[in-house]
Formats: sequence, C-alpha cells, structure tokens
Amino acid sequence: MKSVDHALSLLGYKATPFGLVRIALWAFLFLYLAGLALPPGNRTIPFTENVVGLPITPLVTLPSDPAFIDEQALPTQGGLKIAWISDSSSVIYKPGAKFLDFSAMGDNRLLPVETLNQLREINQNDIHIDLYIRLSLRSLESYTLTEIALERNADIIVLTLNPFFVFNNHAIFKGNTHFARATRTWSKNPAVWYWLALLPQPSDHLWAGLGRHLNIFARAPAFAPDVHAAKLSLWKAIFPQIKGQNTDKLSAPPSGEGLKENSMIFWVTQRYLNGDLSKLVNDKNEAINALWYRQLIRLADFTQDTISRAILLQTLERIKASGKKAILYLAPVSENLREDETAWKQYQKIKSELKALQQVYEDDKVKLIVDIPPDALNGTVFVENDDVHLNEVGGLSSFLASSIASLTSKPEQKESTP
Amino acid sequence: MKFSLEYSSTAFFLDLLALSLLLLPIYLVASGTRTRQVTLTLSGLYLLLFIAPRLALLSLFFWLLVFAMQRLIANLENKAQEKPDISSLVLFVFIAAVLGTLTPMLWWKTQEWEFVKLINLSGNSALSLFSRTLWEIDLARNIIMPVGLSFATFRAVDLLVKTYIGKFRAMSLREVFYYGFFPPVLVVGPIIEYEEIKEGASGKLPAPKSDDFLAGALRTAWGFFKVLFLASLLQPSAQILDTFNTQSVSTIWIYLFVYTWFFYINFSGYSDIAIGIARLYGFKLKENFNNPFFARNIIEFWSSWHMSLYRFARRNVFVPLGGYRENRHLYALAGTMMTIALWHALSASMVTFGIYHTIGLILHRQFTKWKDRNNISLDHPAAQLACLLFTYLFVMLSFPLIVLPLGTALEFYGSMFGM
Amino acid sequence: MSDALLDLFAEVLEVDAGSLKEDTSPDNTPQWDSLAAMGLVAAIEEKFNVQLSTKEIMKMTTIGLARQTLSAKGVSF
Amino acid sequence: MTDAPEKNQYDLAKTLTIEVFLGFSFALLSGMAYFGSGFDLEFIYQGF
Repeated sequence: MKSVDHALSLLGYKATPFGLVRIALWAFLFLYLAGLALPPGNRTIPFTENVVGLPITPLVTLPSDPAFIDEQALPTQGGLKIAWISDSSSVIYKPGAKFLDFSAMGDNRLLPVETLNQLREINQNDIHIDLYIRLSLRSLESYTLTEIALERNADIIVLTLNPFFVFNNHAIFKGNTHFARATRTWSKNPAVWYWLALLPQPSDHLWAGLGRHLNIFARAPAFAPDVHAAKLSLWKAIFPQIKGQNTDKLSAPPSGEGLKENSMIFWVTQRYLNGDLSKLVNDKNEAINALWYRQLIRLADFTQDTISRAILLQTLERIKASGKKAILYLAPVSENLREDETAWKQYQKIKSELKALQQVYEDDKVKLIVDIPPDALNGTVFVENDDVHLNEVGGLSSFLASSIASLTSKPEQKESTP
Repeated sequence: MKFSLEYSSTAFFLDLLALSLLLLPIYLVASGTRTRQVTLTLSGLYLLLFIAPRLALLSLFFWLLVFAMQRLIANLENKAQEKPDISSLVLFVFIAAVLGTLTPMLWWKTQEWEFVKLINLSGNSALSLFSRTLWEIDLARNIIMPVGLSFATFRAVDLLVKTYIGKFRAMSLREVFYYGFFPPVLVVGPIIEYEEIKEGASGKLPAPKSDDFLAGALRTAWGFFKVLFLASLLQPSAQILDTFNTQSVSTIWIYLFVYTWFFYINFSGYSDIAIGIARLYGFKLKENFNNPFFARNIIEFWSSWHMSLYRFARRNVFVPLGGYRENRHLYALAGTMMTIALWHALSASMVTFGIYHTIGLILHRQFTKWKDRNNISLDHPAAQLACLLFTYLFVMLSFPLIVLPLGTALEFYGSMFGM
Repeated sequence: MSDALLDLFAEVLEVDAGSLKEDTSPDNTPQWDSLAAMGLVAAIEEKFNVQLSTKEIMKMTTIGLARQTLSAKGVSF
Repeated sequence: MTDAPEKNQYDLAKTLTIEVFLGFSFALLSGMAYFGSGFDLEFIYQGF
C-alpha cells in the first residue's frame, strides 16, 4: 500500500528541506506540550518499604526501567550524606525469602539500616543514606552508580565488592536498561568513552537525549503498569473474557522479571560443566546457590587487561579523583566455602589481588577493606547453602559503622593500617 | 536447560532509527556509491553488535561464504558460455552452493537447541581470537537465537540463483556485504532482491530527497504505532492459544479473529518500519503487504501477504518447477506453497499448513476454470464481498497451524467446532 | 506498432497489447501473476518455435528480458 | 507567471497548516507508540 506517498499527494504537500525542519519543530513542540501535562508518575522503587521513617532514600529503579535512578528523589541538605552502593549481599534475608523477588523485599532487613543504627549508637547522628542497591547489581552498574553518587555529591561512598563477580568477566552487566542513564555519566570520563560506543545501544543514547527534554519519553516507563491496566480494561470492555484465567496477571507490571535467565548460566553450564546441571542442584533437583557461586568464582580472571579489572580500576580512579571519602569492602564469605578447595583458593587469590590494589589506592580518605576482622563476623549467619547472602548481620554492621566513623571524626588522619 | 530466546525486533529498529539520526547527514554528504555501500554495511554490522557481537561475527562468516560461492558460480557460468560441456558441473556446483546456504537454517529449524548452543558457543569462542574486549562484552549479552537467519538465507539463495541464470556477474565483497548487511531488512525482512538496493543506471545509489525523508519518517512512525500500540492492544487475544479447551465456542472464534489481526498488524507494522527507514535513505523497497485480508481469492491473498517471500518463492520455485507450463503447473503450485510454509518452520503443523493452502490454490484453479467455462461473473459487489469473507475465513482457519504444534492445533479445531 | 512478442503476451495474459511494456513483469502486472500465465511458455515455444530451458525461462522476468533471451536464440522480431 | 498575492497567502497558509497537521500526526504516532507500548518492549511478539 503506497498509502503514505498517496496521502501526501492528496494533501497536495510538496516536501522541502525547510518544510521538514518546520514539521520536526511542530512535532517536538506537540510532544513537549504532551509531556507538560504528564505528572512524574510513581515509579516503583525497590526497598522503599524497608526504610520507612528513616533518613534513607532508595534511588535505583526496577531493572526494566531505563531511568535507572529515581530523579524525582530530592537531594537532602546538610548532615553527612553516605552513598551505599551494593548488590544483594547488603540484604539480610528473612529465612525462606526468595533472592530475586523484587516485589517481596518488604520483610527483609538491610545492612545499611543496621549500620545506621550502629552509627547512631556511637553518636554519629545527622546522617543521611542514599541507597543505591539493586539485586544482581554487577560491576559496570556499580561503576555508573559511583559516578551518579559523586554527581549527587555524596560525602562518603560505601561500596560492596562481591567476591564472586569482582574479577568475573562473564557478568560485567545484567540486562542493558541501565545504559540509557549511563551514557550521561560516562561521557564525563574520557577514559571510558570507548564503552560508550560498545555498550549502550544507539536507542539508549536517543532515549537519554530525548528523555532530558521530553517528559513523554522520560516519564513513560513509570506509567507502564497504568498503561498495561488501561489496555486490559479496554480489552475486557470489548471482548468476552477468558474463563478461569486470572487476566489480572496480565496486568501485572514488568517488575523484576526483566532478569531473564542470564547468559552466565548458559556459559557456565555449557562450557565448564558440559551441559550437566547436576553439579548445581541437590538430590531434590533444587538449584543450590552455594554450588552455583562456587562455579562462578572459578571464572575469576586475574590477567591485567580484562574488562572487569578495567571497571574496578575506573571506579577507584574516579573516587580518588573526586577527593571524596570512600569505603570499599569485600563482602564477607561463609567459612563453608572451604568445602570447595578450588573455590577457596580462588577466593584467596581474589583477596591478594585486592590487597595489591589496596597498596596503590588506599589513603586517609579511601579505605579498601579486604579482610573483615573475624570478631566482626561472630553472630553473622549466612543463608543455608549460600556463601554470601546473609540471614543475620552479627558484628558486621558495627564494624562498618566504626569504619565510617573513623573516616569522619578524625580530620588529621595519620597513615592508617587496617 | 532451555533458554527463553524471545527477541524484541523493536529494540533493533529503535537502534537503527537512532543511528540514522547520526548517519543520514554523513550519508548525504559522502555521496559516492562505494562510500554509501560501506557506510550502510558498517552500520548494519554495528547494530548486530548490540544483539550480540557473536551474531555480527557469524553473519560476517555467512556472507563471506556467500561471496565465495557467488564468485565461483559466476566464473563457472562465464566459462560455460564458451565450453557448454561443463554446464552440468556448473549446475552441480550451484545446487551444492544452494544446499550449503540452506543448511544453517534447516539445521536451526530441525534441531533448535543444538543449533542455538553451537552458534552461541562457537561464535563467542571465535570472538576471543579477534578481540578480548568484544569477547568480554559478548559474554554479558543475551543468549541469542539466530536473528534474521531465515531472511538472510533466502536473500543469499536469491543471489546465487540469479548468478547461476546469468543475471549477475561476479560481485565484489563490498557489494555482497552491502546486500548482506543492508540494515533495515536484517531482522524481520522483507526479503529484498539485490536489484532493489543496486545503484541506478547512472552508477549512483538513490540520494534521499525531502519527500523521501517525509514519506519515510511518516511510514516509520506509522509502523511503530501499529506494532507498539495497535498490536499491543490486540495481543491479549493470544491467550486463546493456550486456554481454548476451556472456553466457549464463540469466545474461541472471536479471539482467533482478533488474533489474525494482531498477527497481521504486528508483522506488517515491522515491514512498514523497515520500508520506512529504507525510504529515509532514498530506497523505495517493494511492498511486503497489500491488504491481504481484503483478498477476494486465495491466490490474491498469497500475492498480498509477506509479498517478498511470495515473490521469492514464485521466481525461485514456481518458475523452475514449470509453473508456466500447463502440465507442471500443479507441482509448481505445491512446491511454492510448501516453500512458503516450511520457511516459517519445519514442523508437522507447517507441512499441514502447506498442504491446506496448496489444496486451496488447486480448488481455486478448478473453480476459476469452471466459472469461466460457464461464464459466471462475480463482479457484483455482493459476490465480491462473499469471496472476500470466504477467503478470509479460509485463511483464518489455517492460523492455529502457524503458531501451535499439530496435535494442539487439532484440539483447537475440535473446540472451535464444539467437539 | 504491433510486435509479435507483445501480441503474444497480450493474448496469453488476456490483456490489451497497449498496456504492455518492456518492463512489464509478474511483480507489476497481476494478470501475469495469475493462472492465465499457465500456458505462457508453451505459447512462446510454439509461436517462435524454440525450445526453452528452465534457465532461460527463469531469466524471462520481464518482456524485455524475454525478448533478449529469444533473440539470443536467433529469433528475430 | 507570478501568482496573485492572495493566491500566495492562500498557498502559504495551506502549507503551514499542513505542516502543523503533519507535525501533530508525528507527535501523536510516536507519542502513542512509545507511551502506549507500556514500555515493556520484551513482550512484543516477534513476527517472522
């Protein structure tokens, strides 16, 4: 159907270069006006219900939302602003809670909350925490969050390094919806410009550009659930209903399930376990986290020019360049990891690599904590069959609180030894 | 362990549109045919990088082989002019080349999981030989199904057939890669012929003018609107495909009716986007749909649904099988229909789909002969409407075969008729 | 000017010769695409008494190309 | 031959209104396509 050309000839309109520019301007104007009429919409921000009434602002959106950061969250004034950047190792799971369930996070506790309580106990008050936590956060996303935290001028950055991912080249990012926001922050750091050409898709750049000026694009994702619901009610109004099918399921917004099976499972099972999953499941065929993580840690790659190292170095460089205070700590690991000798050896190698970086990057403002002192971990309980997720904090929160306090109170900081 | 390999073509087209904002000014300024061909090839490759770098590498490898085969056949075809005695050799090489080109697609359609494992693992490993960074980025990209393989395969076969019948001389790598990586048609077609994007008699590629930009932009916006808004409104109709055994007969018919429109709007929307974006670069690709649901007979339907596939099947299957010879016409019809059906999937349901529509074509042929013999005219509007409705009904009934395995499709028909 | 080839196509496709041109093809002419074209090859072979190979038939995607193929086989118009 | 002035005004007015209409339809189509998709691109069924 050559309808477009036909329609244009019917209109009797002859396109000219200036005509095209005028049309484009009109289109932009109408989109802008439509955007004005659009409120910000309430984005579903995970962990909101975990921090009710606390001076803590969760900022990271659902994985399916390209905004990546809740830009509506107002920056807080005064007091000490801590930016807590972490993955699920900062979540204290209620026994039986599912790991990747974004919607049922409410009854789990958070390590930053426990640490805030500890800080208050050692009369470090007037503290506000910007919470940059996402389940399955990978090193590239945590680098972008570091840049964003510096943009939102955090006073202290607390950043978790996950031993199972820090040197793992198989998983530098999870899903690509964070790239639209990342384009803005990466453009400030020439050392990573080559990432801009290889990682964010052209549509991410387009979305970043359009989203900054046109609300209709920036705020659309927040309305995804309402649009879904509107379409469904339209459908229900016109067409007969499917009996027995809970059509409301269809209207459920795309919460966390954006995390489709990640490709890492494919590479590991196909390449390193030649397709046999039995090493990852127990006799009841349930996936065992510990077994999965112990395969992952085998992938740690210590050669110099890997992208995972490049990301870690960029994170450290940018923090140093900012002059801001920071604590980067390697998330503690359960002693059960010793059951897998190769995994334990890899874990030791990871620690020695980080200690080498410690010599280079540690100073009075930036702490790179590789070994959490053992007494800080008494009372800490790891989830059953899991080497990194927590059920009980134990002494970890007070250790982190004192580490943060040590950075803030003593201005003339002598060369500190851990 | 299976992977959900669903892929969003929308993301690809959004990328192509975004890239075009940067590319079009360059395209307008660097107006040499070679530079334009190379620019388009590189941008096609670049876009595949975002699906997965391994897909870009495998596509390069595929089209490199096509280049080699095309050159070989062209040279042999040349020699055969002077020494006709080698023409059977040329035929043999040609058939081997076509079968070789079809192999990846056939392998995928018959052994999906094994083929998916192979291309992901081998593609990724091969990447590590070229660039460590690309290899590491590739590891984090999704596991892919061979996006656009069926389209690329038929474009390649078309090229080889035209070389064999002497229409094309030996082509340069630049030309073959330009044809292989022409961005708008990479993911969901249409299955274009090389002539549609070839330089004109003047040796120049068409330069987009203002009306090309306007028509192209409008057509693209219209395509996105159809796919992202209209089709998504009708998408709930797909529920019937897995809940039909507990629904009322009327619900099944209504949902199937809506589903055919969802399928058409979604698929033709993608073609609108592809043709629209190609138009931004000045290319006027042949149409891929022509109101198929308003066709008055089955032959008219098949010449207005996924027309690029139909044209491919007609020139590369129907004609060689003797479509224009009285005695071989039936075989040609059946061959053409089966090619169209089995291109979608090598499954029992698609074989049935092919047989179903071949019978439809044959019955239409007999009906036309009978009608002409008794000089009955169907020009009366009521008759035209009846033909339209009957054709649509005939096509609608075949839809379950496209999306359901044969057993389930038969159950679907059972519940459609209240059995 | 009536031309033997155009007349033949007009007769087989049941269309008037005036509407046929050198670039007429099945893509742009519904009649050529319909069942009427079934007897096309036989008509050409009979009228110009030539034997057409599959390859030659495949090349005849427009009237112009048909003319080319036939003149290559020594048919004069 | 130069057109009468009112004809020019008429043409100009007609062109501008058509351009406004085209600009509006672009905005409508792209806005509804993006916003109306519910932004969940994953569910879009891939034609073949």
